Amino acid sequence: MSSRRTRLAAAILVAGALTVTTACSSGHSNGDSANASKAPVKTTAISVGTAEDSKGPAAPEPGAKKGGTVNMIDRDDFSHLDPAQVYLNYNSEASLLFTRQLTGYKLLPDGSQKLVGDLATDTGTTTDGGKTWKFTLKDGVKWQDGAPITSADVKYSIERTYASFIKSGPTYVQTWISGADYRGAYEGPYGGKHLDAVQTPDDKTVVITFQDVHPDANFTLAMTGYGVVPQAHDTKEEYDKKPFSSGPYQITEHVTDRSLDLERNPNWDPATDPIRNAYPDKWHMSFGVQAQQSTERFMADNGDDKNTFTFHNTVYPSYLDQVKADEKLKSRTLEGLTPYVDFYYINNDRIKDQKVREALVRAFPHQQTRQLQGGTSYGDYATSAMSPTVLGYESYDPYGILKKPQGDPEAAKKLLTDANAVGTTIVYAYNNTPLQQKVTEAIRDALEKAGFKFVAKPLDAKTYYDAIGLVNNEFDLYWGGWGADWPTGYTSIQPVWDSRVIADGAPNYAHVKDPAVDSAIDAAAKIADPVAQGKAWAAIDKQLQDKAYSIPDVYQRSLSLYGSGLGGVKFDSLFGLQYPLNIYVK
Amino acid sequence: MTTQAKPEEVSAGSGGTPFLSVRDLSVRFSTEDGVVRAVDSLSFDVAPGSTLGIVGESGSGKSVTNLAVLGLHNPDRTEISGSIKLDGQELVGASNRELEKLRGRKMSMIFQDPLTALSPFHTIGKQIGETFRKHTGASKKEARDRAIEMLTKVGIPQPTSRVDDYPHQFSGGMRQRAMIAMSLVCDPKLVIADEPTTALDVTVQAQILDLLKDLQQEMGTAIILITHDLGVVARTAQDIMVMYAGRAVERGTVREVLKAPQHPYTWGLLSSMPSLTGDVDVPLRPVRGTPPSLINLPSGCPFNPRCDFREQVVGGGCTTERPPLSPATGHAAACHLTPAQRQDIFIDQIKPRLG
Amino acid sequence: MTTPTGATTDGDTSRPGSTSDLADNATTDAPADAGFRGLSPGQLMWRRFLRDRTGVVSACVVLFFVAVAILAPLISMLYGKNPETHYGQEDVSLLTDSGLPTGPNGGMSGDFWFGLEPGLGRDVLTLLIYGIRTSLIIAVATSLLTTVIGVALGIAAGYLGGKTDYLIGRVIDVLMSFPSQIFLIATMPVVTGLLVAQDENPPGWLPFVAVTLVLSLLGWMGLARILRGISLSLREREFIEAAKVTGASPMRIIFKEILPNLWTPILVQSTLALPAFVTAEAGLSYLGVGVSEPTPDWGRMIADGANFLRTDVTFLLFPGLAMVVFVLAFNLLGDSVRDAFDPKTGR
Amino acid sequence: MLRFLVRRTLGALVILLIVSMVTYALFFAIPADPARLYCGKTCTPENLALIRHDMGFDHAWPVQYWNWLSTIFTGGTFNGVHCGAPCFGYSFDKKELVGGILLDRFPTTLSLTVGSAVVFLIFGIGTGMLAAHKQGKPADKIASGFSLLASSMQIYVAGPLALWALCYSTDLLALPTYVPITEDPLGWAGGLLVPWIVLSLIWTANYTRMTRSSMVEQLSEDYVRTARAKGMSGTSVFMRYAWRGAMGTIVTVFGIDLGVLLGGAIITETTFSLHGLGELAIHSFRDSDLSLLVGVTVVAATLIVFFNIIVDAAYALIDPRIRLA
Repeated sequence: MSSRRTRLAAAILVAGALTVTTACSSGHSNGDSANASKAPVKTTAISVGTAEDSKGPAAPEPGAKKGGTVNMIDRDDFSHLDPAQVYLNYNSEASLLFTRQLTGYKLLPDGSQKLVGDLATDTGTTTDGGKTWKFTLKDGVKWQDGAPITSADVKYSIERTYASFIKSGPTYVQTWISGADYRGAYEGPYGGKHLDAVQTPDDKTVVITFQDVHPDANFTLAMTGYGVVPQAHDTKEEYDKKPFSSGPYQITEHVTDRSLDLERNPNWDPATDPIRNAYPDKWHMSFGVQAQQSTERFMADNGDDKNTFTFHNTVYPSYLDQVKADEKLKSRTLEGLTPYVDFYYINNDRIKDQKVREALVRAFPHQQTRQLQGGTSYGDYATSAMSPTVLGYESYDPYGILKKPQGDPEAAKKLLTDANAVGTTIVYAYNNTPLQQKVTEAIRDALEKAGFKFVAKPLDAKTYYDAIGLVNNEFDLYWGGWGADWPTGYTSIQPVWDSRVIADGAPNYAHVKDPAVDSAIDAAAKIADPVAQGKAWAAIDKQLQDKAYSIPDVYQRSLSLYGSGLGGVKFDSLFGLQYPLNIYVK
Repeated sequence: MTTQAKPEEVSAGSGGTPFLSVRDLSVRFSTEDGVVRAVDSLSFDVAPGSTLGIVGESGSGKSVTNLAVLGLHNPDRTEISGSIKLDGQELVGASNRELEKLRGRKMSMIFQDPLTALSPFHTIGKQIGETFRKHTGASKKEARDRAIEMLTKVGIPQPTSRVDDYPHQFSGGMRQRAMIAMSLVCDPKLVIADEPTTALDVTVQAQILDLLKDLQQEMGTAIILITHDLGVVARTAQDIMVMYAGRAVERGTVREVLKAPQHPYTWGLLSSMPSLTGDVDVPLRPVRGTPPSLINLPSGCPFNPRCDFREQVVGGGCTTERPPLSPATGHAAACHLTPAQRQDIFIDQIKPRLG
Repeated sequence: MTTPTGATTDGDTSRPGSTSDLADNATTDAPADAGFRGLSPGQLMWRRFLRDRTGVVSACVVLFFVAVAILAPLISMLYGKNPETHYGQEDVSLLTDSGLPTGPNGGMSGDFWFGLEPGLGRDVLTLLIYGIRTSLIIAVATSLLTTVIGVALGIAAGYLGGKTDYLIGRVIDVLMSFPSQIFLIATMPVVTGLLVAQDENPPGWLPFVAVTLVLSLLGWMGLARILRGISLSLREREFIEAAKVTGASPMRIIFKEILPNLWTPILVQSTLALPAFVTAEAGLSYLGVGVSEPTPDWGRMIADGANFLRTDVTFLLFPGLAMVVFVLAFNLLGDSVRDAFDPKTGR
Repeated sequence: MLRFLVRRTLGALVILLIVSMVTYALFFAIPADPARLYCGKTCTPENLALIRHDMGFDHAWPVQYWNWLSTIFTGGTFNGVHCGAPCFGYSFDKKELVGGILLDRFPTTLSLTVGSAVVFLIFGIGTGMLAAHKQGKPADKIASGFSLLASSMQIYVAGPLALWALCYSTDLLALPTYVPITEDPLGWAGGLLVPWIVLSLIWTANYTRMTRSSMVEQLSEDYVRTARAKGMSGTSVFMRYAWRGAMGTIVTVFGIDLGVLLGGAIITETTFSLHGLGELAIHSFRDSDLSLLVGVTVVAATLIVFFNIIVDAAYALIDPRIRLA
């Protein structure tokens, strides 16, 4: 066991080094642009912690003190608070304050993340390559009413994810236990039936058995979606509005779309928690603040806004230059790479000629579209399907995107001429928003220069994902983003490029049907050795790029501000958001 | 009881000094299109208790004259010269405040269409009483009593309840009665009635005219009756002034003018009017042509473009010289035809048509 | 009467009495008209209009805008720029990394007189010039369409009366009870969907037609109500009775007897409605549901400009001021046309 | 009066039925699947079907409409939340009862409207009367010129310009926000000051123009001349006669405007980032939140219809010629 973890850690070091290298080259490539950020691109690495790492309390933030109220402003209210319903990064980040899982990520001072045991004493053990996982709960973990969190609670929480009212959370564990039609196999705990695959030999031990091997299941279980819910306080649908706390804070009031207030949970024991510092006494979160307003408020830094941060609101694009130029704001600016990769998916059902796809990749105006969306702060030019934040990432740029981010119409035209495909019509579908209309114009310009015939098809914002999600859609090119659910290659590659998941609404928007890729995915998922697994995913990524199945656009970045009265505000590269657990009032 | 309309000195008349005396009155409007000479050197008198009928087509200046008397013209756009004396007091150039005191008390007006001339938002009683309160300082109660008294006087049935009605609840005739009540509420010595019966049924017309006459006799009011209907004048007035293009073209007593009209325009007016006793086979003859522009009056006699007898004028002065109203007193006309020619033409050509 | 951008012709149709003053000129003793006896009403109107200095100046401004719209390609050729080229993206020195013009005042320079649009770096002046086309085409088309609908239904209701009148009256009641802004927004995708199937390529005319249809949908009621009132009173007039007695068909009566009497209110109302449609069209674009890229559009330029308020007000200033001048000139023109037709109202 | 109210209320209900039905029809005419929006990242067909069922989207729209309608009277339970009659449905997007959301948003729109209405009514009518009184004089020309200019400004031009002039470039006034008046009256007024100024400017201009033109029209009425012929003083003629006549028009237009404004001004609220009914309307539309969209629309339509009835009743009080029946 321990040897496996060491190897993983080593692999991650390698990966980290690589990401830093690429990030530098990417920064250099747009150095000629007038105001390009000269700051070195910070990327982070993932590691898996030991039982020792999983012991509380969390590493203190230097200079931090307890007390005070921290404010949070954001555009949207959390769409879900019931852990089983939480999937979005934004909801997960907030849930850190009141929801605990078996495992979790510890943010290290250098910005890297370490998977550690949260409720569990370590990150879980498996003896059969990842089919059966065993977790032991820590002593002293309690609910907000003081009752101990037991293995039965963990089992109940997993069972609960099968219930019919849970519709928006992750489904990995359920399908791994019960197969794709997991709802047919088990209806949830409310009828009194239980799930045999989750065993609780005693109050402290949970044993989960999957149908197949899943070596990175301990990452999966760190998702908020598998956070604990107490049977005694389960209000089913209503639980989504006011969950029962297992973390350092509990909810006092929640007015939908307006505010969420948290106060200390007296029954949370810092000694059990390696992840969470809990410096402020209270949190006051307000919603409905647009990015433009929040940027303005952070820049002004008046009154209560001094003690305010934001999970999700980034600097409004039209203020980017001003924020970057302002020395006073520098100390309150957070910048980092998120786990999200933007793609312009090529519909491989329609564009079957690899040369035409290559021409698309070469012609694509990365620099122009990025400039429209905020420039260097929007992201780094991407050349792969995996983000640099994912374990195993390797830089690979077969089409010279980094050298010519503005597109290479001559090269593209040559490819088209060779393929006898000059004038090929490209139907580009886009989300009909003012910004995307402009992005479309930039793409039109570039593709037409390369010799394509460009047809833009505006889609209503509401129908966008429906329309591009149809397997038999009539578009050739469309934008989509993807972020890994946990930082290994599996969720970075499999949901998007595996031909067997192609379905209406499924994320394989490019409709890649490559048996070689499919079998490589299967093989990679079963590799227990993390270094080897990482290499295998990177190899698949290269396969995808060599065939030019889609156009990677950018690895998204985030640039955000916070108030001057706060300390310990950090960037959480796992979710690409501001990280609440080290925040204190100065 | 005759009222003489004379240009220069006021004839004695039986009533002594005239109550209203207008001398050389000119009214000019400046409009975007030019200066409109609505009334041009007009002179006439109205003796107390008498009735003067002013007759003419639309735009002949009859209404404007009377608005000028009341001072209701828009002072920004109107230029008035000459003299208007009411009971010896000069009104031209009088302040608005002085005019306000006179209007409704010494002189008042009855308008053509009582439906639009009465405020739809106030009760009949309020509108009558308001005038009374303004000029006498009476209390609300007194004003109401006075309104009821006046309504009784003009023959409105159940005046005590109808006093609280709104104009739209009255019939056309009753509205005009109420209007008359309103104009007479302060016992004015001069009432100007501007086509008071035009908007009414013929039967109601007669009632209203009789009412006016009765009240005049009772209260000794002088009346200026503006109309285009010579029948109405014949029935009500003692004197007539025929106006054309802002000037008097003929004046005299009713008898004089109707029996022996001297001006071609008056002939035209008479010919265009049906007569009960006339021969139905004789076609009515409207005055041909249209009234002239008051901005660019035809040179000479303003009526010359429409006049059938222009050629008969010796020397052809019609297009060059504007004829004065002569003689200075008594029955007078403004025409270049000699009195003898006028008489011949009337007797030979016009009279047969009138029946 | 919604907020100024909202529903199309503003609701002054609901004001009582506004119809009556159109008809009763003849009976008043208006000395001003005396000078014009013998001229046709059209000549009268024209002469009165020419004497209205404000009206003539605003007409010139409107004509200027129209001329610019028509001559847009020529102007653009002489000026050497066009609204399609992404100048800022072709020459990287013009825009910063995040797409703002590098020059001061929105990148105003000898090359780009009104500056550059942030992002794509197009030329603001030519965008504005071509934007007039968009505004005018849609506003004029909408005015024409609402006039046709308003005239047809207004006369039908007023002249036919009875059930037709009742039905049209209730339809107008219902439409006037709709919260117009939300309905304009909600009907846009529906109309677009009806015009073009999902899998078809949207033709260039689509946004124009869609916006015109949507604006017309809620824009005809005012005129219809006014015309209904007038036709209702005309129906009782002698000359209509006379025509009926002589056996004229209803169609003939409507076209030969009623319609000629309605030209004045129709012309006045449409002139007043036009600027309202200009602003309504821009309002839709401002909310992001109107005419889309790459067609230049003022409402969208204003919305874009509002995003950069703290950075640079220039992007808002040009389209904003152009819009105000344009609408002001149209409003003044509308007032003058009304006054020329109907001097009694007096301004 | 009672008969009038009963008749008009019944008429209003019919209109509201039609408005809500058209909203439903429109919503389903838009080719979007609202269930998909709530389905999230792992949208399996099973989840989608479950969501459709929960939201009631598995029925044809007339059935859904009927369900919505009957729920108003019977109440219902959504997602475990009980909703007593009158129940206007449940927002699946916000996971709250529509009635509650509307009540929560209404004060913002109300404050925005009432605050500016007070200003524009007083100043608009005042300036308009002044202009009518001084017709043709310099005061009239200045007032008319200003109002013509201001009424040619659009909220989406004047609003951002005001934000720039008053907030961004000078920091004179606070950026628009809504604070309940009960919590902080000063903050309430301060937060709404900029929108009030802009709305008041534009609407004052409209009311100045309207007041002036109807006063001028009234002053040329025969009965005004009669009043002068009776010797009434200029002031009394102006106020008691002309103003009395113009009042009907102004009350009518104001009532209609108020109904429309209270229903939520989308562009205003968007421009100033205020979370009132207008902003709720556009967001419920963008989020495909049907029950909320119908809720906002019906509330807005109700306000319009309600104020129409009020206007007609008020008009009858002002003008005795009008009879209510």
